[in-house]
Amino acid sequence: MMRRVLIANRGEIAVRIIRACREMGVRTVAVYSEADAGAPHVLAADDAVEIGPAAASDSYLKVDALLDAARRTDADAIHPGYGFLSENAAFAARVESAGLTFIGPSSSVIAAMGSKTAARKAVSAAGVPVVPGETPASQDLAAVRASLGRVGYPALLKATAGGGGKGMRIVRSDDEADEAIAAASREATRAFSDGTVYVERLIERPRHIEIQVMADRHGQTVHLFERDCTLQRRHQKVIEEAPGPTVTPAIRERMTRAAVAAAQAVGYVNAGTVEFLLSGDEFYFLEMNTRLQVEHPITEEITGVDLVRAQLLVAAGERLPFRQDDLSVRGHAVECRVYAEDPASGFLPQSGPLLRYREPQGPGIRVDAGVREGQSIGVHYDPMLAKVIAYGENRTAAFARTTRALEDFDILGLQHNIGFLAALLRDPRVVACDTHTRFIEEHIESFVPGYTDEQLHALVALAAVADGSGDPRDPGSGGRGPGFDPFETLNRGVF
Amino acid sequence: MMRRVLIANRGEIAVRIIRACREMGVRTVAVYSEADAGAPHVLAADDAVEIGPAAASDSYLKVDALLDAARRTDADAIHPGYGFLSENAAFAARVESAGLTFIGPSSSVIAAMGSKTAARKAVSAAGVPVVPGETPASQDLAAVRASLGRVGYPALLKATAGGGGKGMRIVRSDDEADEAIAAASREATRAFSDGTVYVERLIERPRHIEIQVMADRHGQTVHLFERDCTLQRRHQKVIEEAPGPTVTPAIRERMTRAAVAAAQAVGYVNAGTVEFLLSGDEFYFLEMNTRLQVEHPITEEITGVDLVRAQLLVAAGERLPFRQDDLSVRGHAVECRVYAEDPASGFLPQSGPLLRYREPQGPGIRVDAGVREGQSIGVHYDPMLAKVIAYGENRTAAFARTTRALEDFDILGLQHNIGFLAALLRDPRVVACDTHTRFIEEHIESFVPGYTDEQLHALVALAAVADGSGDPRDPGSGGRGPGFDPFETLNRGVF
Amino acid sequence: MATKLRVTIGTREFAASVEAGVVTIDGVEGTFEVAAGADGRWTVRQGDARSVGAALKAQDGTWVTLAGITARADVEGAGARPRSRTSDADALRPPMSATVVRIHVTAGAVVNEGDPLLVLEAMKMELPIRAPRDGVVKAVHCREGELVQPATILVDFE
Amino acid sequence: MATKLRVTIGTREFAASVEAGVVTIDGVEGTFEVAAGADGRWTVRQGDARSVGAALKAQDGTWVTLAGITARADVEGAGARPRSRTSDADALRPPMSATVVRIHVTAGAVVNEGDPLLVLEAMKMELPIRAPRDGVVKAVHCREGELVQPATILVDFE
Repeated sequence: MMRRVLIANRGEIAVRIIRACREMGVRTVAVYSEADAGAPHVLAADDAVEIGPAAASDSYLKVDALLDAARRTDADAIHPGYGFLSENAAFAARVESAGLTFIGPSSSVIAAMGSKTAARKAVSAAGVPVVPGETPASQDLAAVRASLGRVGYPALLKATAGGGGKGMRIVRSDDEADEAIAAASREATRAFSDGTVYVERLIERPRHIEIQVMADRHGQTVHLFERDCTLQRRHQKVIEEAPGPTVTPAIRERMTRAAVAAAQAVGYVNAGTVEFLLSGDEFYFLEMNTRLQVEHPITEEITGVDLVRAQLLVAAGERLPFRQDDLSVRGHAVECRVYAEDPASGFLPQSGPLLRYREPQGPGIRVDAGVREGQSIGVHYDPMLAKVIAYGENRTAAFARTTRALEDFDILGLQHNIGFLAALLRDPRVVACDTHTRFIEEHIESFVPGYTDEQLHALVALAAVADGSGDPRDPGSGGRGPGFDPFETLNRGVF
Repeated sequence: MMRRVLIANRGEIAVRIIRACREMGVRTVAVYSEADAGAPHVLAADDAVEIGPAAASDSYLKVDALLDAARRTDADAIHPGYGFLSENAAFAARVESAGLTFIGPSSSVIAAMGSKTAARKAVSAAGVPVVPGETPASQDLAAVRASLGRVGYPALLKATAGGGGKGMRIVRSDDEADEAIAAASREATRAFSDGTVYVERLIERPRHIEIQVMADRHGQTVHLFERDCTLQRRHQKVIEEAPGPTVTPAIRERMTRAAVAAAQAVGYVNAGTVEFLLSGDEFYFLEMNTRLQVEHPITEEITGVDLVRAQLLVAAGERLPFRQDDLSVRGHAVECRVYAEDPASGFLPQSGPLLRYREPQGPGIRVDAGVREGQSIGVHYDPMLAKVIAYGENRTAAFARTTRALEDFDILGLQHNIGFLAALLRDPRVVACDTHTRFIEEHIESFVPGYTDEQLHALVALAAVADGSGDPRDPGSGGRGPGFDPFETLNRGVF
Repeated sequence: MATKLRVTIGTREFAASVEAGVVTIDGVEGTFEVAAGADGRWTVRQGDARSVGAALKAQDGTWVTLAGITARADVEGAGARPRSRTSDADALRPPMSATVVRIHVTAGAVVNEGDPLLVLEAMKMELPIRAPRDGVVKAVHCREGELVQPATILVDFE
Repeated sequence: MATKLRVTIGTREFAASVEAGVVTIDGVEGTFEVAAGADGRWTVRQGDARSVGAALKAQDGTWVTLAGITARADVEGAGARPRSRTSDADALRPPMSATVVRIHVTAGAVVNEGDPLLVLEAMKMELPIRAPRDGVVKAVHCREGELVQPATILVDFE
């Protein structure tokens, strides 16, 4: 086992990794930018090294500073977390050549999966379905029609040169083909001076389903079932759940087999995620993430496995602590990403002090966070405050528990998206899985602002009473000091 | 389903039950004594009714006040929690005759299991093993020897009239019998003016193993495996774990079958626990607890079942949401009971304010508590502050996580038993299961005071620096108010 | 006498008045009973329903949260010093350090509430700045590519 | 100059001195480096090992916790007002409201540290009160069956 792991990350994932290390008797080194002195991950570790100014490019993304911190603290391994340098093959290579253990796949595998085209080619060769698509051999009508026939309907014509929807046409049958090809080509020529079109199968109302895989250096590759991350906003996952509520045993069997095949095709080692689009019974490879995912906790909740612990064991050269047959799904888990953002103004990130920050508690509720009361949320990093994770015996129980947890989350000092998350969870279409990856964008008015008139009235009533200065009920007058009388009576606030 | 449940309890179990109700859409009514105004369970509920002065006999044990509170708040069910009136058959009967649902077994079953003799008789008739014992037909030497022969060696001679160890003799073989009988009888006569002895099999170095059962009104009775509660101090459980680390599949099979038979023998409905002593391969019925146990969370962690939710469903007349085949054990769970007590002075209960109270957090860690920072812990009720519950993939991982959680529990303002709990968890005999129900008493010097010289030195160092008044590092100077600068730098305290 | 409040949830503002337990917002009334609990918590009761929230007086007003919704309130005459980012409804400022990536309007433009005025980029995300209400753009004080700070006025608006 | 501290863990008391990072208790020394973190947390480093604790100054001294162990310290000259329950080492008081169930000593009794002096009952548990050190019982101020309060002196001790 490693002696001392440097965590090249910050926030909740750094805290989560540090906890796993401590529970395994492995020492930890936190790194932090100037803006993060005093942050929870800094105090959670055995050691902490400042690596530069607030800007990530000058600190958390600075390979030399990270390697220097590892050298100075005698660390023998680096865990990259997610984001930052976690999928940077050059960083992994630098870690490897410094003689340290990179807790993740090898730099060559990261590089192979980092190129979308190369990844598609590799997994396709292993029999994993990818979205059918081709550039017609020539751009004349007959050749494009032939491509459409091979790719299958409904299809999408896209300008090879383009983007932003220009030159894009949906084709649902042979009958529509000629007109659509002409229009797409015309539009593409006008917009990009290049009429070349690419033909791709249109995946309608897809769900985003991803398979967690885990492989050791001894030839064992297992999957840990799927997560459904269909609820996205601008390609950012918002709420994830596991297992996939629409994934039948037959689909699960095929998808997990495909994911393991994809991992084995590239000689994958450590934790990874194979992302698919699922539409009806068909699924298509999207990409492989060669790192721990933000949403890994829901897999931990339904399988009972500690994925970070498994990552450390594998990185140390040990065998996976479980075989495929040991793994099973129990119950249902949901994760909500709580952001400092204002849903009512286009999800504008918010900054400010966490004047009050109290996490929800109770059986089956887990909050992974890297912030604390009193901390100021700045502008330098991702505005995610916490992940609320809830386990329940079934999907209904898990949703109810998640909603309860969101209601019990007390955050004062900045705006957040909890009301938006709660509105999503109670939406009948979300409950019925009548959703797809663009569902939030298409129905955003159902979830924003995320509070009712009654709630607004109640907030005003509370504010009017709580504001009364000099009032014995005023919680601002230092109710938390040592001299505080703990048994204030419930002072009826007639106002 | 019930509309509104009154929880006739306080503290962590009231909070836990309220959360389960909220997640099922059931409204809740808290009751509280004068001393508990402002306590967490009061604020957690939809409604709260004060029921009397601090003394439990004037409040939480006052049946009329509880029924009156239920009537006034239009509650249609009462959950008794554990302790207080939870095993009081007369209370259950009053609840029933008031037309309310008692969330537990019927008053007649509580009464039947409340009498140790009647319970022993009932379960024994159902084939459940009880500790062999009898009062000899006459007290002459031959009759007592005959009883000893039937009961089996090693045996215990006890004064029928007595207690406190007087007149008690261990007999290991026929050879020792005559002398022991004479001595026991003589001592009993001297102490109690009654020389009558009772003969019982001596259960040596027993482990306390209990089986969680759950039954509905539709004839289904299931078990949820065992808990090992061997680590006790003065018959108070201290640390519990599940599954039982020494329980083999064969023993589990026999014990769970016995527990289900015991429950069925008395027509048991709702949650209950059948307690056994296990010694070698043999086990003996101790008693049945006709209520939720303090340590129910570890069963929830390893089975994925919410026991309070199941209690509510059963009380509402629904079927159990699982069958025996749906239930299985995954991983390992540990519960530690954190008390306000001073291990170094005979576990003297402590009172005082919780100047700082921060619970440990992280994957697999659950803290069930009914206290909060700023609250004063008084003298009126049980001094349990919180239960630290940890789940791990296996026993080693669960122990490591529990230890980490205990180390991360910050309590200032009164003395507690966390060091004692941590010392128990790292004791090699505890790790190796080389323990029995009197293990803590026999080896108390191994676990008290529960801190090392190094820890004492470090505490002194911290105190010397943290005390410096007017010092920028002084955390007492109001670091928690709204004006607090959240990013204090890590001020090296050279002193 | 009625207490007048200006309540802010994110970028939305509401004018409210409270008198004898009756809250009025845009002519709609609701009746509440509020009680202080321990530890900064408060219970708010409306008819049969009770919920528990938290409140805290801060420099920029009174912050309240209830059932996962957070708002900030300025009470008339309470002397709260609003934070600069919301100090002047006619001067739009960025919520954080950001880069101006696109400007959609010029001085004199007549815009409707919600119309995009400009787009900032921070934390790798685009942040559209929209018109807070119907009105006229008086002046634009930034240019594309400029790094702006929370104190910078982006657009004057009337 | 060395700082003198009296450290209490439950009923145990230790005299300690700290000077230039060196802690001495009963002649045993240890060297530490202490640093303030945020939110009332502190890191304590000894050689290669770092642990994080919390500290708080209260009316009855400075409370500290580290790795699950909690202690209270009175620093000489710091002006901390000890709580009545520990105010006078020569006057034993009950830690809480309790009933005196047994008294083992009478005035004049010579006792050794740890000898049982009397037994209280509270919360359905028996609480033995033991001699804090070798000494002589000067006076017993309670009788069996009496309900005593934290302020009551049970036994004077010298």
